Amino acid sequence: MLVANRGEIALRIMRSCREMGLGTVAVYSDADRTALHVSYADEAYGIGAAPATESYLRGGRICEVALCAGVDAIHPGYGFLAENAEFAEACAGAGIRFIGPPASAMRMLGSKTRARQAADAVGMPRVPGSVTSLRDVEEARRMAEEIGYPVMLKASAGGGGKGMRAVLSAAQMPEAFAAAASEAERSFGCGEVYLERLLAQARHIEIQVMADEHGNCVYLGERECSVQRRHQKVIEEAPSAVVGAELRRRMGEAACLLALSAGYVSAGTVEFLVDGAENFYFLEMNTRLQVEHPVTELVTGLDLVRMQLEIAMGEPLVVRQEEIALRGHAIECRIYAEDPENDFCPSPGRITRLLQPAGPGIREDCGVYAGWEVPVEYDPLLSKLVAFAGTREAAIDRMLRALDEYVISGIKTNVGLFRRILLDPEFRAGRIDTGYLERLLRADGETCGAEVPEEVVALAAALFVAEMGCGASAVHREPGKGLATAESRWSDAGRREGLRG
Amino acid sequence: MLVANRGEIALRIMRSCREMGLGTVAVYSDADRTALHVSYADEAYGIGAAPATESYLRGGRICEVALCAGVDAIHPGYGFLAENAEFAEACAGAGIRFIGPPASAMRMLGSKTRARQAADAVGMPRVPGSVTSLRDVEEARRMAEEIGYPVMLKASAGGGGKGMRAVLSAAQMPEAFAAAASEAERSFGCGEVYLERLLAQARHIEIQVMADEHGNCVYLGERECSVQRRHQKVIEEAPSAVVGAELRRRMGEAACLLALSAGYVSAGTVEFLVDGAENFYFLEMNTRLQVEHPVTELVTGLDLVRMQLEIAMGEPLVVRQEEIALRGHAIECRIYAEDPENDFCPSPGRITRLLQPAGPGIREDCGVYAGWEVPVEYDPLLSKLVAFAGTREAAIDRMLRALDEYVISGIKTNVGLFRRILLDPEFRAGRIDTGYLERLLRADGETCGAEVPEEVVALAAALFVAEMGCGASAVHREPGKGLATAESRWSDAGRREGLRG
Amino acid sequence: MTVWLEIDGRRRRVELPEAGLAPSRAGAFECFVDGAAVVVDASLSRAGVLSLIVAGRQYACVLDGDVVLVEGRRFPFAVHDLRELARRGRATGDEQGPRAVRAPMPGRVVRVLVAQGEEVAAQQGVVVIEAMKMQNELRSPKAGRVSRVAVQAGDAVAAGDLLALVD
Amino acid sequence: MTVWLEIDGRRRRVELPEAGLAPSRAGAFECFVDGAAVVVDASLSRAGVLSLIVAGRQYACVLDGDVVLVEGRRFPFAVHDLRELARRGRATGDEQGPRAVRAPMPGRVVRVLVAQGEEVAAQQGVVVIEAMKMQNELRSPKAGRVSRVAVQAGDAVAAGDLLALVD
Repeated sequence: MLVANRGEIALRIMRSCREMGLGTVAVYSDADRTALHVSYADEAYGIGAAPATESYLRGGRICEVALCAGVDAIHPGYGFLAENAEFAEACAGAGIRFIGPPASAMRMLGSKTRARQAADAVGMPRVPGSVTSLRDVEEARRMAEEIGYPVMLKASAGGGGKGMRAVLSAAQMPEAFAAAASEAERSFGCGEVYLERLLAQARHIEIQVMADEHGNCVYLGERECSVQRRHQKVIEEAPSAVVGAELRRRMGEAACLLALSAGYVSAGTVEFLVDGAENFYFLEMNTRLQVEHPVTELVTGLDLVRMQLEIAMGEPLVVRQEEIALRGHAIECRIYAEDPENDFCPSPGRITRLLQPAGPGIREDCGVYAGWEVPVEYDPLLSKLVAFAGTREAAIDRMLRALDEYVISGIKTNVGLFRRILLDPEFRAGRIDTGYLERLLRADGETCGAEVPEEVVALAAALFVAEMGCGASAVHREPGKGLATAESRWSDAGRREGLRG
Repeated sequence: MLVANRGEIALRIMRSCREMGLGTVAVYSDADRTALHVSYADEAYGIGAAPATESYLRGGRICEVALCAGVDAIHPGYGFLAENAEFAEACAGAGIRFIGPPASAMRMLGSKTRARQAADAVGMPRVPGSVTSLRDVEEARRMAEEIGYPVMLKASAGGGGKGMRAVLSAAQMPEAFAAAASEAERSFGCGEVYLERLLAQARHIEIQVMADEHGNCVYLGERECSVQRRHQKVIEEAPSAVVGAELRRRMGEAACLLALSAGYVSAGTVEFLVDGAENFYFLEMNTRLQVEHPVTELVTGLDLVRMQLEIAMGEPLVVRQEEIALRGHAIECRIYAEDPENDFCPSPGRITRLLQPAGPGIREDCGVYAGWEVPVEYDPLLSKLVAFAGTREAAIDRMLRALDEYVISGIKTNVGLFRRILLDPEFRAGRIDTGYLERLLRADGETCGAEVPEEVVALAAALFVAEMGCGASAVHREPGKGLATAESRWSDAGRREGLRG
Repeated sequence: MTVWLEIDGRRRRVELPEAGLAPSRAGAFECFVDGAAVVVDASLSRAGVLSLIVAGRQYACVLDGDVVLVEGRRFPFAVHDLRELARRGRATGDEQGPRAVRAPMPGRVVRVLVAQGEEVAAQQGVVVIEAMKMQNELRSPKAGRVSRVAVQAGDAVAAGDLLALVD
Repeated sequence: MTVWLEIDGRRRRVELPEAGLAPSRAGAFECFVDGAAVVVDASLSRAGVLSLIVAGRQYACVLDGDVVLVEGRRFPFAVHDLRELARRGRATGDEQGPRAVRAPMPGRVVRVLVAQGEEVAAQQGVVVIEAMKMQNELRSPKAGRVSRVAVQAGDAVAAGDLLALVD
């Protein structure tokens, strides 16, 4: 089994492979030779320079490696080549199984515009907007006038919030169109965009489906993904606080119908917007394993990667729809290397210390380690922290406890942001929609935290300066020599520690 | 909330306290000032010298600390004061809630001999043997003749395998009686022992019960604990491979009946021996939270510590018996600081490196960290590693995967032993009884592991010598200088690293 | 020994015992923060991880570069000697002068949004940088005139590189 | 540079390039194990954690004192120079002499099972030590006569302390 990915998801997939007794092959770019996914694999092959276009996006090179290593299958993870139908075909052509849907289903559902046509064909409600890509900004303007502003421009290929722009008025259209198209081109190698009405106050709720090669398709409940920033999911939950059994059944059955209509196989996610009146509107389908799949695993008790692999071996689904029961509540926080105090600017660099949470109800899918230098070339996702408990409230409190335990030094992370969200009364009441997080951030609230007496902070800092500076602390005992020396020695210690990790 | 314990269980309890918004107070001996449970607490108080008799067993001192810190309740964890009725009474006398059963129930069920009388009173089958403590070795011999050898001597107080001796013939009785009595005296401050028939080929299966103050009592399924060495549990599972719904109901209802007859409150465990014909025999009741409670938490989705705390606040049980459903399979490995290649001799010392497993289905309740010096004074339990998956086979394979990820350097551990057990066909087939592990160890099998070419081992060792020795590796570049220098430098690096952790 | 610190904009003087935190030392000792006595039981469990107990209250502290984390809250701090403080005192007079826009992280310049000589408002976008697949607009720290544009689209930049100067 | 090792009772000579594992070095290099060439891509991700790739196969290696863990298996090793090997050669002649029973860990002596002058069989119990709440019987490494008993019940012992000598 070759895993054509990196970071936490490569590790996640290899873990299930190991448990099933399948040998694992890693591929890595020059920036990733010391990455965790490489040292986890049975075999490992370099595939090129650090930029993804010269390594993880090189489908041809990866197929060559797969053939040379004699693997049976390739798992693409998410991102990179996961929704690239040409790559799936190249694998098939080389006699290697691609873990995912057939290229035909990927073409039909992976393109956002064609997926919207497919949704229309099975009578699934969708957000009003174009069902084909827009030729130019003129067509975009015309279509927007027709359905009414505000509208959302979206990349026809890809996902993950790339190539999306909200357009509130006709005046914003030219710039937004250019930006969305160029970001789509850069991210997916395809600059086509379409548009749809921007639904305010709606929730982003998605259905996980799993289909085998024998025509069986089940839905594994929903995920609530409304907490987003710049159209990127930040927190995901299962189940949603507002989805009852009946709505779940309706959405689930619609999702399965769409998947079956496209001859879909393997794991897939059908994304919906849901309004306050329990109406749901098809958004798009992600034809791959999703970043946030762990929350579904925790409430269903299933291993989605194992199911994908079993399906790829031709086995029928291990569960029938009526056997799938949801239990408890799971929340996932995406820990990113970014600086919430500096407009979420990416913060690559060396992790000097990593104290990770554990204990009851905590799962962490982490792709980094203390001493690892987070490269600048890739997505800044460091880790997915997931809390599971009997109720939503207990899961939130458990996640807060785990976040308190989490220390990542050397780089900036968004850990503090989660604390703020999880303590927010609106979030705790389940009153969230896709605009929730941007509103919270604009509110410019206080970062909460325990009260710490000022003299304790001063003492802690002084003791670190004294103790970390030099083993014998000889210099510090002579106040006459001045503390600049102490400071620089202390910096040295920090650097040494970073190197030793 | 004061936690009158140390190590992983103190941390486990404080985690649930934090999640419930309860402040935590740690107590620590001189050996534990830098222990994890101290730095996790909101408040911390030293209670004496390293030996448990001068710290963690000093109930009076702990009550004083509790009063001084103004806590509402004390959680005793397991071991130490957990089954000490006098301590429970002292807490009550001081107006502090003891998290556990009332002293009266503890006296009735915590003493093994009185518990056997209670079992007889509710008509619960038990292993033949004495229902009172033995006055002397003469009475022991007489009783043993009556029920027939082999017999098992057991401490009337306490648990955890302490003060137990198998006696195969009358000739062994004097030495075994003295050893059991002295170990019981040392471990529990009470040298009384009783005896019962030693059942061969039986399984140790226990029922978790939970009772509130309103007369409700539920059973949370069973745990299979047959994998034991020297009467100490090594691996626990839930559910048992041989317990079906009907046997579970029978054992569960019997356990609840016993608990209710004693006015039991809080978490408790009723231990049984189960023979091949699905007959079960009462062994004893543990009137506390059990080491292996996490496997029950994973298959039931409940938080047993939270339930204990809610019960102590006077709340009724959150679940009714019919709502308790078991899902999947959980296995726990008790990671000990002991050397399996040297007769499981304890291996205290400094942990120089700790690489911990994580990812899907893995929970770790760990009480140590890299840099921590495992003290010689206490139980050598470092961590409880728990794997959860849909089936027993998948859980075993998941645990094997997690054990492969686990690296503990600086001290010896029993991690390799678990690999051997989990790969053993007998264990995988579920054919285990309380004699299983001793048989496996006598079989003197090969430690399994991946084949590693000899030249790779040589290369790895040589590269460590070259790279860890000195930053610039100047010395190594001059073969004339000899490698003794290299070796000592490398040792220095190891020591430095140990100190830096 | 005495350590001079600046935390949250306030200067602090902390007097510690000469002996340091020997691993073998047990129990509490006396320190002075700005002259006021504090009895603390301090223990360094690992390099950069400190447990302080003051009047029974336990504080877990972690060192992260020039920040100390106490109970999960971040407190940036600086160590000073008196000469440096004096230098800083002089330096504050210059804050009305030119201000630099620097790259906060390594990345690639996607667009330059201003031209040399252009007037800009405070917080107006100056340069867009892409790093880790995200575009980030870097803004002018003050209103003024762009006296220099140091990069152009496509340039690779390292953290701290000068992008533009605003007078 | 050349490193002489002893692993699993076998002596090994490993020749490494002079340059060492610079973090910036990419790709594979050639080494010699007992004169045979091996092409290896080696990378030290952290102190004591090494990833080796030989012919595509990846080996995760961790250093634990005088043991190297490769793929979870433990390989004790020793570093030698030729002089030490020579010394060891001479020392082997003494192995028929007195053998010590030493405490493998710190603890307390519970019982002494033999008296000075007593004849013991190989693997016969000599001293019982309690540590971490467990009793452990320490056995004679050989058949012979107890020439010395160095402890008595109740004594505290440190790891490596002499308990008894068997001639």
